[in-house]
This record gives sequence, structure tokens and C-alpha cells, in this order.
Amino acid sequence: MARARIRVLVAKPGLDGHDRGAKIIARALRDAGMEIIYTGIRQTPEMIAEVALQEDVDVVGLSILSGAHLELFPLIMEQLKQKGVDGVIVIAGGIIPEEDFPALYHMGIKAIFGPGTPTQQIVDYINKVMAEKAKS
Amino acid sequence: MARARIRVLVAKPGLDGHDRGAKIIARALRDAGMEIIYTGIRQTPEMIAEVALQEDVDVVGLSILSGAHLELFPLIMEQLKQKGVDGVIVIAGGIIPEEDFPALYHMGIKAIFGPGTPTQQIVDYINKVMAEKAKS
Amino acid sequence: MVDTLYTPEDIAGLDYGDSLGYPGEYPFTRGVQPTMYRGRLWTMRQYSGYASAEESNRRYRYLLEQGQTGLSVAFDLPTQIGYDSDHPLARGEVGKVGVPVDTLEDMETLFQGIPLDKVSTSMTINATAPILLAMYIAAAKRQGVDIAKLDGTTQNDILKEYIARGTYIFLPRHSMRLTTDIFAYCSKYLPRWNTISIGGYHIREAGSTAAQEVAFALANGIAYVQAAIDVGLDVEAFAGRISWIFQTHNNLFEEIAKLRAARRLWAKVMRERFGAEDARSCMFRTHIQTGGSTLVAQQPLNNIVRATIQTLAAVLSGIQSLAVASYDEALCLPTEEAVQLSLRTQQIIAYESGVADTVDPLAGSYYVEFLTDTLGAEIKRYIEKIDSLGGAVAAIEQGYQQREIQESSCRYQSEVESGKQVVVGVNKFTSPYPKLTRLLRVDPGVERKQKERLARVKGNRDQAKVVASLKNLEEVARTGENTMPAFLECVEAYATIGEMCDILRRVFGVQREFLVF
Amino acid sequence: MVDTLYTPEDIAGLDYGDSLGYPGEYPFTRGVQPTMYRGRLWTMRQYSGYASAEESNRRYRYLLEQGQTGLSVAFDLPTQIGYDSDHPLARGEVGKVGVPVDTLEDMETLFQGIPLDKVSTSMTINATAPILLAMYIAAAKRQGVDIAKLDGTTQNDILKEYIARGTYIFLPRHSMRLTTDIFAYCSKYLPRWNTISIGGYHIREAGSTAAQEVAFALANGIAYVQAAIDVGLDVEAFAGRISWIFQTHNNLFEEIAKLRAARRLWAKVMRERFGAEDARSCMFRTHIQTGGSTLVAQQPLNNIVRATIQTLAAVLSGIQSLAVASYDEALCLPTEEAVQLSLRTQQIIAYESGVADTVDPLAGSYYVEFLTDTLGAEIKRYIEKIDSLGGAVAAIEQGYQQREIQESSCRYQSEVESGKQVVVGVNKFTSPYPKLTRLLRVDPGVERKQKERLARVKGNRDQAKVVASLKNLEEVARTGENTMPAFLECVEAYATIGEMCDILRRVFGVQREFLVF
Repeated sequence: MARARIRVLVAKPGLDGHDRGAKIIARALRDAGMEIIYTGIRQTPEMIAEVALQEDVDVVGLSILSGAHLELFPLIMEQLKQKGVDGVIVIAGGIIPEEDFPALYHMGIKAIFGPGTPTQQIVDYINKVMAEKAKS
Repeated sequence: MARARIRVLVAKPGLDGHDRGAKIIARALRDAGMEIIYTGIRQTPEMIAEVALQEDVDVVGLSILSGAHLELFPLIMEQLKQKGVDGVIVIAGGIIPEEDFPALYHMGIKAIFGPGTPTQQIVDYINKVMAEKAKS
Repeated sequence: MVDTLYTPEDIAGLDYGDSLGYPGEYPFTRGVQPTMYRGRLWTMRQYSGYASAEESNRRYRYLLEQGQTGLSVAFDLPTQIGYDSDHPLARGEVGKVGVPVDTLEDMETLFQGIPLDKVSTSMTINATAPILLAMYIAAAKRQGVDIAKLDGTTQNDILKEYIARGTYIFLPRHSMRLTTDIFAYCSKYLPRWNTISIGGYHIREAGSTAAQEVAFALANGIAYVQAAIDVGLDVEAFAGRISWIFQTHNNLFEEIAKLRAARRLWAKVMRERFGAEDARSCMFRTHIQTGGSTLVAQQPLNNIVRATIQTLAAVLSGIQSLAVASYDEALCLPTEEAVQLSLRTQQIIAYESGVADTVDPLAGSYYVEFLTDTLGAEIKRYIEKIDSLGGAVAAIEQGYQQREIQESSCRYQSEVESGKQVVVGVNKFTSPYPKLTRLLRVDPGVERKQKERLARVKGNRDQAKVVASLKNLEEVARTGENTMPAFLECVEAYATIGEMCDILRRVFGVQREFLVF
Repeated sequence: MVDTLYTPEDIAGLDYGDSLGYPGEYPFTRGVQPTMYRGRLWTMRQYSGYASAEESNRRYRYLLEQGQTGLSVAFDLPTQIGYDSDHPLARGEVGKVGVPVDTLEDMETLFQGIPLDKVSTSMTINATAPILLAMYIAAAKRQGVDIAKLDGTTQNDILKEYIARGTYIFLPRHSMRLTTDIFAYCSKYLPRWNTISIGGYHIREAGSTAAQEVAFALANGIAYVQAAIDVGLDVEAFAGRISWIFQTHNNLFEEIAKLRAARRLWAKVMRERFGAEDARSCMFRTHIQTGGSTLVAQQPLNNIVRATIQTLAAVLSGIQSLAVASYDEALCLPTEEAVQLSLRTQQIIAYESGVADTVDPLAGSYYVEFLTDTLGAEIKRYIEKIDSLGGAVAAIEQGYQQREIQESSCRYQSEVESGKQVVVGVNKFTSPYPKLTRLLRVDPGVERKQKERLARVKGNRDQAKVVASLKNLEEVARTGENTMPAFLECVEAYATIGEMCDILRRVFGVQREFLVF
């Protein structure tokens, strides 16, 4: 936990190609001093978990706009668990109706950032949970 | 009941001065062959009932846009009754929320025509009820 | 009739300097300020008031919190026609279309916690304008505000009440005197106050065309200026404080052209007819309220689309102040959500649409310049006609404007009924639509409470002072002195609006309707 | 940067004939038809499709009943990327952002009861465009419709998929071949079909500026025309069937100027670069979809205001077809009410606002003409830059457009975060707002049902025919013959989209992402 920079995987699960938000977040986190692994579009749950493992990341950020989050996120959480990287902090963004938040929290997603969230808020969130994690 | 032309009083109760609708209706009924008594604005319930009596009208059309219908219409119906002209057909128009319709029907208003009603529909309505009245 | 195509040939005669000129310079076709919205955005001022002074005060504070930059007070009909809330003619009307104000106490409550030197307030009040202005001044004094700093507008345009809106009380010549009393008083004591807001809004609402809307308002304006000159006021002393209120309808370019034409025409009227030299005296500064009667009950969210088009028309034409009608207005008083959306409409256009980035962006357009000229010529013909009838007052007494409006209103109605004029959701593209579930209703207890309040105020005041002040008002009304100080005295003694108006009704006589049908 | 004021001096160099000309005449700045909307209104065509072919068919019939004048099909992501609904990669995506179409049977269901010779249909489909077009042709034949009468559009614009939207499958050169196969096939058999709709929409959606949106789309257009010429097609035989899709954002005048500039530039590209003589080959005909990414989740009714401004921008710029994004799109798929309001927005602007009464009403405006020239020059510089990189395909492979867009996107984001760019309800004038209660959710059972349906179709078809047709497709793909007849044969044998694409993936190879970050 004593490494210099927080490592974040920014991933786009599913088939949707709208990567504007993911790229903005990725760049904002990088500008905030984090190390970013950006996967590009069309990542399967298996691929995402594999990269999270290989790259030994602290945080996985999932961006999805196609509405497939309720189907794909459980598969991703499952894959992370199978690969033994379920200790990472998983956060999500995109077009996700508020009524889906409880189900997503329940499956272990730690935070959900809707459209219009200032990027600084996400930076702050990650810094805060990483600091808490370091303490515990 | 065998007189040639239907006599209609078009009245604006209350203090509101928006007479565009009342004048359009008055003119449309006149163009449809009815005899129109148009009172102008700011008519009290007493004045309206008195004109209805004096002019021996068949129909009283009330136009109101100020929202005072639930207060003023009962007073008008009461005055018509007191003057013994409660046989006339009373209809209403203006800005009247649909949820008030039951109360207005209950106090004896026969029909309510909201904004956007084609004038022909009002003409037809009056002709129809007058024909029914003649038969009975 | 609009042509299919306009090209440079259609404006071949346009002389830039004479017809348009630079913004901030005579004849102000391109706007009255050199930088327009770049310097300062228009004032966002939603028309609002209902139920009671407390409730309306709450709404004003809400609107200011939401980013509104000015206030606009709607008064209820008894207040506008000079009846106390306990008058028999006030039955059912108290607090319905605006806030009831019987005495100074109501006015104080209305602006509780709103510093009157920091906000500009427009009051839609006409026959009783001097009384409400006196109350506003008195309320400001009680807040400790220097009245020279008061910024705002009294509508004070009685002539259009005879033509279209109906809240007149007295005979026109007496009304005109009250109007010019405000001009004279304010030029001395309230230098920043817009003493009148001459209106086309209600003329259009009654069914006029765009050209009639402007023409009849300008003709009224000419009558006010003439009346003020006739009572000895110097044109430069009051003309700079004249303001206007118009509406914008759905026809985007007609509305823009109408207002550009009005600006140019009024400048020329002031300079050429009245010899005003001061540029400020020639400036046509206007408030716009988007057209209430264009909103329909059917498919109410469609009204948001209409209001947006109308707001764009207003902003693109170069204005000073704006209120956007709310989408639920064809059904009820605007709810808080609906009025917030009206304000957001203004804010989106101000901050997101880019149309405020440059002055008079349509200038030079073959179509818009042609239309500006064409409408200008039509407006001019109407003004000449009214001149030939003896001016606006004489024409009103002959029912001229009323008849013209009624013709237009009936023509429009028959175009709607024949389907020639489409109204989406009404005569075409009709369909079932979800009802609005949140309608604003005025609590029926409001009238009773207002009467109780009035009784309490009357019980607590110094009766002798009331009697004396009213007696003084009666004398002043008879002699022809400026009535404003007398009103102020009455108001500060907590005389009621009904008490004051009863005296004036006795002295001035009451105008019956100029019944045109 | 916009100046405070524009005057005749700003357009002193404007030569009417050369820069504007008459509508319907080269260079078409004022529009491609001489009478524009006076002759015929634009086609109202809401983008729509979700859940299943049955459900989408119901929505199309609803929209046609509501007065919509064309159809626009949204396909789900598996269909766009060539996977059957039962493919592992389709998990969770079936029916989500559009309708799933696995086989001809789905296409038949989609247009059940909608006569394909009476309606024009636009299909947002790119990598798999020839397959979906083949299905559409086959469905029309089964309806007994003469395919020469088919009217509509296949988006078929693969280059912007690499740049911005992501639904590519193959390497660019193979994709370009499929694109030109459609050009060639349609010029013979579907003379009224718009063979391509080259898009700026998605480029803007990815965060580009207005100038980039047009420039990158035009550069792609140049690449398609060159590719078609390179495979031996006569420019006059296909250029007249090229169409475009752009978006309109909130900046009213920039959007109008952008599209006027695009029209003029494309005409000049076609004539000067490609030697097109036929006026029709030089016409820039465009569909507009108002900007989806300008809509925000906060205070959703505000989006109606934005969509209205954007719709006005589209209509004022002179277009052929229009879809208005729905106010709930930042939250969910558009509900029926929201999509009705989008259509009503178009109808109110068409029938009530008067802006369709005259052609190109802003022509001549000092500001708009200046801006048209300025944006035109900026677009031209981008095209020259792309030329210097070896054309659109080479530039994409180098990541040029992607990088430019990302720069713009990040610049915009930082302007929003700093408050320099106001987004009402998001970074200014925020306030609590009532949640939308009616959100459209796709039934989670849709995916299972679609898989069952696919299994049933596969169970009932003539397997030998399928195998033979797929074998033929493979051969044709390898040899370079026109693939369209082979697709048609496969489709009519009820081969699935996944089966056909698997063959093509094998023959053509698969493109990995040009990762720019």
C-alpha cells in the first residue's frame, strides 16, 4: 500500500463505443497523479478482471452507456472474485438509473457517478478511500 | 318555445376584463342565427340574473378567467333561482380546471367548454339542448 | 404574406446609417445600448403574485434564490380596480390572479426581507398605480431606503385598459392626470423609476395582430407624452423614464421585426414629433412577457416549446427585461416547478445558446430587414389613422382600436377553426395526453384571512389621521395639484385602497365600458 | 470568439452569386431546393428502436399515427457489430440501445403492416450495412413491393466508427469495399436509396467542435467518393445519392452557419475536386439529430428548451430530415410521451413558428454570413491538414482525428468544470428537481425471447440453402465481386447476421481499436 501512485483501471465493458466519458475520467485521474490503465472499448468481464490482476490495480472504473450494467457488472464482479482481485475498489459511471443503484451497491460497486459529475469529485473520492484503506 | 330565434345571454361575472373569448363566442352564436345579449365585463351575480330575467333568455353563457368560478357561479345560480329564471340553460367557459367540473355540474351548470373548443361545438350543443327542450 | 425568397434586392433601399445605425445610437434599431447583453444581460423578471402578501413574498424570495434578477408583482383584481378585499364586488377574486394589497401593511409584508434598494420591482398596476407606488415608497422608507435609489416600474398605462384589459376605474381624462402626476413626482423624487410601461402586451392578448399591438401602444405613448407636455412638463424631464411592455408570439421573425421597427419608430416620434434632443428621451426600452394566450391546455408540455421560441424572439430583438409564461398557465396559476422552468428557459438562452454574444445578430438579413420595414410602414399607417381620429383617447372613445382588435381576433379564430392556422395539439396532431397532476390552487381560506387582516389594520390605525389624510386627498383631487404627496400621506396613515378610490370615484366619476361587440 | 457587433463592413467581401447564390442552385449555400419547406416540409423522423422487432414495430406505427413522416431504425449493438443475439459478447446488450435483428424474420416483423413503398426508412447501420440493407430489400420483396421504389438511407459510414462511435468490425479497406458495393448495387437497383449518410453527428457527440464535426465528416466524404471512383464507379452515378447526418448543439448561430458552410464547401469539393457536373451530385442533403450529449439528467424538462433551440437551428439552416432528441434521454430510452413531445417540437416549429415560410431567412445577416465564412475557412484548413496526412483513412490510422476530438472534449470539460461554460442545472442554477417517474426500461426477458426466436428460425430453415449461400458469400468476399447479391441470397435463406459476419471476419480480418488516449 506504500506505493507512490494509485493505479486505476478504466474499462468499458460491453459493446458500446461511447468512450468520451471514460477518456475524460481517465485523463482527469492521470492529471491528478494516478497511474491509469485504459482498456479501450468492448471489454469482456473476463478481460477486465484479467487486466485488473495483471496490472495490480487499486481501483477499477467501469463506464457504460448501453444500459447493460445490470447484466454485465455481476459478471465482472464474479470474474474479479474468481481471479482473487476482489479487494480492488470498483466504481462506475455512465447512464445508470438511480433505481439501479441499490442493486449495484449490493453486488459490491462502491460508488456510482452520474453524468455531469465534476471530475474532481471522482479524484477526491478515490484519494479518500485509498487513504482510508491505507490506514486500516 | 316556438319563437324563431334562440336568445343567449353572454355574461362576464367578476372583475376580470379578458373578454376575448366571450366576444368570440357571442359573435359565433350570433353568426349561427341566435340572438345575443352581451353584458360586457364586471357583471355581478345580481346583474346577470336580472338581465336573464328581463331579456327572457334561453341560455346563459358565463365566461370567467380569474379563477373565481367556484365562488361566483353558486351566487349566480342562486340569483337565477330567486328571480325564477332557473329554467334557463347555463353553460360556462374560460379557465376552469377539470377537477372543478363535478362541483359545477352539481350546482346546475349544464356544460363547460374549455379553451380551444371550436365555436361550432358550442353552437351545436345549444341547438341540440334547445331542440330536446322543445320536444319535452 | 411572406415570400418564398428574399435577396439583396429586397433591401436595396436600406441605408445602414438612417435605417439601422449603431446600437446605442439614434434611431436605435439595433438596440438602445452599445453592447447590449455583452454589457449586462436582460433582467429576468417572472410575473408573480397570488394568495396573500406572505405567500407572494415567499415566491419572490424563491425566485431570487433561483437566479431571477428582478421582481414583477401581479396584483389581484380588487386591488387593480380599487376595492378593498371586503367589498362585495371582491367576492371570489381576492388573491386569485395576484396578491391582494389593501393597505401599506400588505406592501410591507410583500417585501419583507427584500431590500428595496437592491432589487428592481415592476408592478402591473394601472388605475390605482399612484396608490401602489405610494405604498412602495412608504415601504421603502420604513426599510430605511433612500427613495431616490428606488428602481422599478409602475405599469401606469391606463389607455390600454380601456382598449383591452379592463381594469380602468375613472374617465380617461382623470386617469391621464394621475398618470402624469406620477411622471412629475418621479422626475423629482424617484429619478431611476420607470414611471410608465406602455403596453402592447394586453392588446395582443385581446387578439390583435403584431402590427396593431405596436401601433396602438405607440399611439397611446404619443397621447401620454402629449398629455405630459400639456400639463407643462418638459419632455426631456420625463421621456427618458418611459418604458414599454410587449409580448412575443410564435412567429419568430415577425416578432423580432416588430420590436426592431417599434424601436426605430418611437425614436423618430420622439425626435420628429416632440422635438426630443436627448438620446435617452428617444430610447425605446422594453420588457417582454411571452404570449400567455399562445399557450394551450392540450398537451401542456408543448407550451415549453412555444415559450422557448418566444423567448428567443424576445432576446434576439434586443430587450431590457423578460418574463416567460409558464407551461401550466392555460390550466392554473403557475406552479413553482413551472415558474422555475420559465426562469431556466431564460437562463439556458442567456448562458447556453450563444444568442446573447453579439448585438442584434439578425441585422442585415434580407428577410428580417425587409420585414422590419414592412411592419414599420403598417404601424405608421395605423398611427396616422389614430391621429386622424383625434388621437388615442378620442379613438378609444369611438371604439376604433377595440373594433380593429376584435376583427383580428375573429379572423384568427376562424383561421384556427378552418385549420388554416395550425395549433399543434388543438386542431392538428391531437392526441390524449397525461394530465398535469400538480396544479396550483389558491386556498379558499385566503379571502377570509385577508378580510380579517384588513379589519385588524383598520382597528389598529389612528382614525383621525386617516380621516384627515383622505380629506386632503379629496381636496387635492379637486384642485388639480399633484396627487402623489396626498396618496403618500393616506398610505402612511394606513388608509385602504378602497377608501382612497371611493373618494376618487366620487370626484372623478366612473367610466362605463366602451362596449364594442 | 464572437465580436460584440457585426456591420456591413464584416461582409464587405461577400459576392452574393459566388458565396450564396439562389437556393436550388450551386453552391447551394441557401439550400438545395429552390422553395425548400414551402414546397415540402422536412421529413420528421425520430430515431427509434428497442427491445424487439414487435415492440419497435408498435412504436413505429405509433409515431406514424402521431404525424411522423419517415422512420429511423435504431439497431442494438450486437446487430451493429455482427453478433447473433446468442453470442457470448451479446450478453446484456440484446434490445438495449436498439432493435435486435438476427435474421430476415426480425426485419419482416419490424415492418409488419408498414408498406415499404410508402414510407422512407433510415437505418443507423454501418459495419453490417449491406446485410441489413439486403434484409430490408428481401422484406420489401416479400411485401410485393418493387424494390426500385424503396426510399430511405443506410448510414453505411464506417470511417466515423473508427473515429468516434466504435461499431466497426473489419479493417478499413475491407469496410470501404462494402461501402462502395452498396453504392454500385443501389445505383443499379435502388435508384431512390440514399446509399450513405456520412456523419458528423457522432464526431460531435464524442466531443468535437462544430468545425471539426463538419471537417472530419467532409474528409470522410472525400474518402468515400475517391474510393468509389477508384473502383471504377462514375461519380455522377453515385454522388447524387450521398446524404449526411449532423447534429445541432445549443449555439444557435454557430450551428446554422456550420451547416450553410458545409453545403457550400461540399458543392465546391464535388465540382472542383471530383469534376461533378450534375447539380445533383453537388447537393449536400442532410438529416439532423439534435445533440444527445447536450441533454442532461439534472432538471430534465430543461432539455425541452435545449431541444427547441437545436431544432430551430436545424430548421433555420435548411435541412431535409430531422429527429429531435427526447428530454429523458440522459436518463433512459425515450418514453412514448417524450418521443411524442420531440415530434410535437418539430410540428410546432413547422406549423406555428413561421420559420418554414421563407427560404434561408438569415441570409444576409452580417453576423451569420461572417460566421459562415469563418467556419468555412476553419473547416477547409482541417480538410487540408487531413489531405496532407494522406486522406481520412490514413489520418484515422495515425489517430489524428481521434486526438483532435479528445483535445476538444477535454477543453470543453474543463470549461464546464471551471464554470466558464455554463450548463444550466449542472454547474449553475442547480436546484432539487422532481424526478421523472416514468422511465422506459427494456424488459430483462427480451434477451431470452430473442434467443428462443433465433433458435426457432434456425430450426425451421433449409440448412442446405444456408450453407450454400454462406459458401457463396465467402467466395464473393474473397474475389472482390459485389457482395450485395450474395448477402441477399444468404438473407433470403435466413442465414443469421452472425453467420455472415463470421465469414467476413475470417476473410477480412478484424480491426482492433486505434487506441488514442
